[in-house]
Amino acid sequence: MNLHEYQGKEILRSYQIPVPRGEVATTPGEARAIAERYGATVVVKAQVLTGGRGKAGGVKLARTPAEAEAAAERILGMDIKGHLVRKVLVTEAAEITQELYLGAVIDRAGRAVTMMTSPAGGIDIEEVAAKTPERIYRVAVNPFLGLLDYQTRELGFELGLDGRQVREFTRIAQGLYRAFAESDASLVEINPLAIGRDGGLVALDAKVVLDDNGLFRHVQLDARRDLEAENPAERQARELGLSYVKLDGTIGCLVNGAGLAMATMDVVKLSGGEPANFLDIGGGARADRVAAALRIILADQNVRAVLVNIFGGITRCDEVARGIVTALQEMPTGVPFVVRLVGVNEAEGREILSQANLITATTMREAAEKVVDAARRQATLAGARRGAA
Amino acid sequence: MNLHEYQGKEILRSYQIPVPRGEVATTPGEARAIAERYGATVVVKAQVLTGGRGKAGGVKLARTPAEAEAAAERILGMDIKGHLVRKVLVTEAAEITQELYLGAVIDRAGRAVTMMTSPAGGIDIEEVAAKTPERIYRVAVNPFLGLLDYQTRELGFELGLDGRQVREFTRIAQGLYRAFAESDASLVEINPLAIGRDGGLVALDAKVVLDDNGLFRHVQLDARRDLEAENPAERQARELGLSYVKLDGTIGCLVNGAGLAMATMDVVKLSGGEPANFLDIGGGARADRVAAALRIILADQNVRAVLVNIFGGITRCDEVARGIVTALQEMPTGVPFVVRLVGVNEAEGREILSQANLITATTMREAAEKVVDAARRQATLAGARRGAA
Amino acid sequence: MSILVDESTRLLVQGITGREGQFHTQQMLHYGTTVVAGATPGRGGGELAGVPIFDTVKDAVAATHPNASIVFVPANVGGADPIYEATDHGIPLVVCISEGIPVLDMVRCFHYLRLNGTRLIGPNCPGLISPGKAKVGIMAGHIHRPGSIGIVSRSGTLTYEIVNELTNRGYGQSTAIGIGGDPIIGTSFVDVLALFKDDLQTEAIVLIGEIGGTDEQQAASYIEREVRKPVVAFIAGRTAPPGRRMGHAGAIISGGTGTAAEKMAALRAAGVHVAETPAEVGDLIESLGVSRATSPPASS
Amino acid sequence: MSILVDESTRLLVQGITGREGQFHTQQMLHYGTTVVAGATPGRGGGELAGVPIFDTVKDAVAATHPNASIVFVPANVGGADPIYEATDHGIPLVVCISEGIPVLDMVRCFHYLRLNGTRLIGPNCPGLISPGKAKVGIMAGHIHRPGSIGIVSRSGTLTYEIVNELTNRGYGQSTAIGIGGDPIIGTSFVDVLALFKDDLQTEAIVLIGEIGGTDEQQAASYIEREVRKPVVAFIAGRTAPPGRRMGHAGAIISGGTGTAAEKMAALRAAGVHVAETPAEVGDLIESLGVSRATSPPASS
Repeated sequence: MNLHEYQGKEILRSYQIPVPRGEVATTPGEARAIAERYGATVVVKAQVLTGGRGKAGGVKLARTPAEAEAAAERILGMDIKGHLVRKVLVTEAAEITQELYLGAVIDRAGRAVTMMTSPAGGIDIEEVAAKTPERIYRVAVNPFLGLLDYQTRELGFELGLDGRQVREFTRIAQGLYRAFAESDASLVEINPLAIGRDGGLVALDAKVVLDDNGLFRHVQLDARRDLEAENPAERQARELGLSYVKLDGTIGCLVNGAGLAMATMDVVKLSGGEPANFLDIGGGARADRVAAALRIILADQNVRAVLVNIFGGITRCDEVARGIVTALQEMPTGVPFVVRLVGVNEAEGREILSQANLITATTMREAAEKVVDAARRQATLAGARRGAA
Repeated sequence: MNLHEYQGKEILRSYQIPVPRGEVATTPGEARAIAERYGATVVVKAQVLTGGRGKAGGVKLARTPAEAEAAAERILGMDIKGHLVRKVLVTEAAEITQELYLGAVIDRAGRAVTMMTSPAGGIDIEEVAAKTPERIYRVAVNPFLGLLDYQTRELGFELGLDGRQVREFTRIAQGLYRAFAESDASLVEINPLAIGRDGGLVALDAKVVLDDNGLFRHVQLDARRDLEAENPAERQARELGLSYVKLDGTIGCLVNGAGLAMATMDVVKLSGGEPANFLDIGGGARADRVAAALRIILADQNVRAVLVNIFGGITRCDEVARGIVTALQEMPTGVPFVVRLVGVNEAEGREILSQANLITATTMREAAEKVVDAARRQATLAGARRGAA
Repeated sequence: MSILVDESTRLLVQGITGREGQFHTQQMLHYGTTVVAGATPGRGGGELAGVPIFDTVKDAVAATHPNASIVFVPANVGGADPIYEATDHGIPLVVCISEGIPVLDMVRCFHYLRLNGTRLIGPNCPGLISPGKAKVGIMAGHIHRPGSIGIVSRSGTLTYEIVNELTNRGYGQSTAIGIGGDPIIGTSFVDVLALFKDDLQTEAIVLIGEIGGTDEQQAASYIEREVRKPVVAFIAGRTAPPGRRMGHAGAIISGGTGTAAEKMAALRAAGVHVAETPAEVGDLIESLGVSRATSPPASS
Repeated sequence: MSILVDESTRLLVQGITGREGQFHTQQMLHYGTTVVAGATPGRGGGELAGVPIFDTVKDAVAATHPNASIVFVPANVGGADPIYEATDHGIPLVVCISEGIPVLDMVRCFHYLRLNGTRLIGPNCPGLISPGKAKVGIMAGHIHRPGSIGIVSRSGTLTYEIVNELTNRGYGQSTAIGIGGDPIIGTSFVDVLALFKDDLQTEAIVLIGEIGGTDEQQAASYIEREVRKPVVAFIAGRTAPPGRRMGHAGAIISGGTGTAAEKMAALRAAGVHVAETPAEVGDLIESLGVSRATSPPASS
């Protein structure tokens, strides 16, 4: 789960990490009022759950309340990489002399939390990693002891900070690590961690990604989820416990198991189609679950055909088939369905489906080719309809 | 540092451990008011930093507010093993069916925190350990993982609790362990942990001892220290950073180093005397420190003679000697002093002391014999004075 | 031979009385696995399908001496606790089916198990099966048959798909093992490859990977250095967009690394036969001339 | 021989710029100890008495390759952190002089060091000295002389008292080591006895214990089993009341255990010669016919 900058900064602040004061505005008037209250130059920043908002014009400096209002006016409602801007953060501008990077991530290969820092802050750390990897300093956090002060000091001196700054850096890094560990995060990043004119350190941005598996013990964090910023279909799927990721293609995919779902998408692509989504219905074959999944898929206007690919291991295929049929009865649609069922009671399952007048297939490749073909015919049909209209 | 029962219970409560409601009273009237507010049978309990208050009559059941007032009347002002009762805890009485023991201690040999529990609660756990050690169940807490739920479940089932109680026991044990770890305790004990009529668990007493070395990071706990309950001389010594323990003998001891101080006391005893105190002045030889230590020793009316035993390793003996002389000039006393100085510039030190008309000695044994003799003569003198008066 | 589980496996089921625990205990018994005990706090003294239930692993170990454990306790109830309970009581192989253990818990757990020498399969995995010998997992037994191919996978149903493909073509499995879809798992591809390479029954290895992390790349360099047996691989997620989690907690392309393309390239460079589709895994195995199963299919 | 420190010791001083660090660095240099580096964050690039100072242990290790470290960083500043810093950078011997490290920190630190194989002396200890070779500690060098007696103690000045007694009678020391007065310390009596028993220079061992804990009892049973050299012991605190901490954090009789009487009894039962007073330690050593020092006293 991704948090907005302003939410991330709230967390950092609660760990005594210096963050410039700032508040969220949802209207230009609110932005103006905040700037007036601060009586200082502010930055108006789009709050969207995607990167690259700076390049997209989503961050503006405002010297006066009027400028802040104008900036918010321009930014609110913007579309940044498919994300609608509904909130801006109005935050006091800081005069800075250098931008550092500081972050905590999970190092999968090392099975450890790694603290990373760089004197090349303010730009995407992945760019630094690609171009000048020697400018990134890392320490692995001991899984049993946590982050030790000496480790943060080593990072601080590698950055070239002086003694006083190293002490401040140590406090910030320890706060960041505690925020990471105590929130069950998978990423906490301050970029830039700026050095002000007075030599002090201040966090000018915050990126926090929480481990979804840890949310059950952080109810208060889970409650910060920005439902509006989520894709509605993805939100619905999440609430139903389905794994769903919307894509840009035309072939809806309904599969049991994440690996098989990815492989199904891959085979669709190999057969010349474009998957409209990733969707894993998980174990079990209950009709309501299948119906919910189909509803989400069919709500996508781009979908021209649907591929159902089920490997019934312990689950019986006839049950899955009945689930599909029931679901389609509840929710009639003109979109063609290609269904492939393999596993226990496969024959019975296929029999049930054939009565429902669905296209069936035996292999994944065959299913993929049939669904791509069906989608193409459907598109032609739609084109013809549009032509006729 | 020891905490009172009511302070320990506050900590337990903050870790969601069930504790009957209760409040502190310093007058019988307050005790009555609390009992009235509760409208229930209460227990009035002396708050003293020593054990055995039950046997001493410091715990009384009161069915009515009047009884509570009378009980407080009797308990407040009591002397329990040299501790004056200044506060009572008035707490709601619980109807119970069984008394368990639950505690966390440092196991020095195992270098671990150990959780201990026993179905034989309500009595001194050391008695249980001595008489029926098989009725104590223990688990060592993993130093890197903390107390694991399965460990507390094992203890719970060993106690013979049922599934629901084991879940409750697990919550309590985890809370107790967290209280222990997060307060830097060296002992946290619930005895008894009672089983109520409804089968639920409730902490009816709390004993918390904090690790003095950890207090620097627990300012809020350090502030709970009950200054009134401390021996005034010990409090003064602590505030000066001296290690001082008052004893019942007549020979004041002033020594540098804890081990040497204990050994000095032992040799005094072997020589037929009784040490009046343990006192380690620590490293260094500054006159103000020596003077403060002497002031504490001489404030003890039992002291008939003082033994100063200094091993000057890197510290120079002449400096120590000057410190003693200066201190005695600032604070003249009729109590005889025996001084033994060994180490660097020993001869110069002895020279300085001889001018100050102090008794000197070369070996510890000689010093001990001289001080015991001096004390005896001083006592005779005091007796003669009393006889004359 | 086969690896990790076989006829000598004596299994403890942790969380035996839950829905999943009950169902799969029966399935494993049906397959012929020796299930010696179950553990559920507060249910000690009972039994399930003839398997005695204990309150604690400690009691179960004392009474029944299991040498492997399978964990069905839900992650939001137990977290990694059942894994610690098993390892602290000396069980050398723990298979954790449960999904949803927080990654920071697994970081600590991983390193703790390394200290203790316990082997953990999973979490968030389907378990493993040595066909005809023992099933310690939730996969369908009937699609497997004893044979010469070792299978290791980060996935569940995708593995069944490929196993089914191979079985239908007459190839059996020495052991098929799902290592799990989480970012931090107890046993990696490399760990399993090290076992398969020395297993006499295993003639060829099928590796089923997916996007996210660098386990496949590490497997590639290990294969290049150490594995003389033929390896066929399939990597799922070529169409997955970066930054999105594809069902499995670990299936995410982050910072531009963990793509299917780089994994396939690394494996190819290490001499691994990389299939474009699950079905092609069967084609590649056929082309290698691996022995077909000689023993009859296991009873389902 | 001697144990743990000698002419080959290359010492790093952590917290070299503090009052204690400065003073004792000069004292150690004066005694002839090879002090190769100091570390104080923010003071890198400086020097003290010719010893280069680094910001971090990492830098000090890279530049000067120490094989031992002594810690003067106050406990309320660094806690156990300097110990971790030394061990994580591969220093095999760490001597922690600092007093006041919380016991729970030491519990973790103790077990961590066991995993890493680092030897920690202390905390809250005077350090150790191999007379004429190296002093890594805060004791007075001049009271020691090279010889055949190994000394191990939980105390500071009491040890000097006894060393002085022995030196005055003509007995030198192979190594004298103060293991510290805290409840949890890195190196126990048993650990040191194991070294002394195999040290060719050491003919007899003096063990100086005190009330609290059971380290002396464990030493007694170890001596009975393993140590063939004569051992003389003195236990301080026979007059200490139960439940009161006698200066040292570890010197407390709790729950009726940890008394001087039980320690003395255990040692006597193990064949140890137990002295009633510090001076009697000298008498007992004389009665054992141990070699007097042959080499001249070390320069102070």
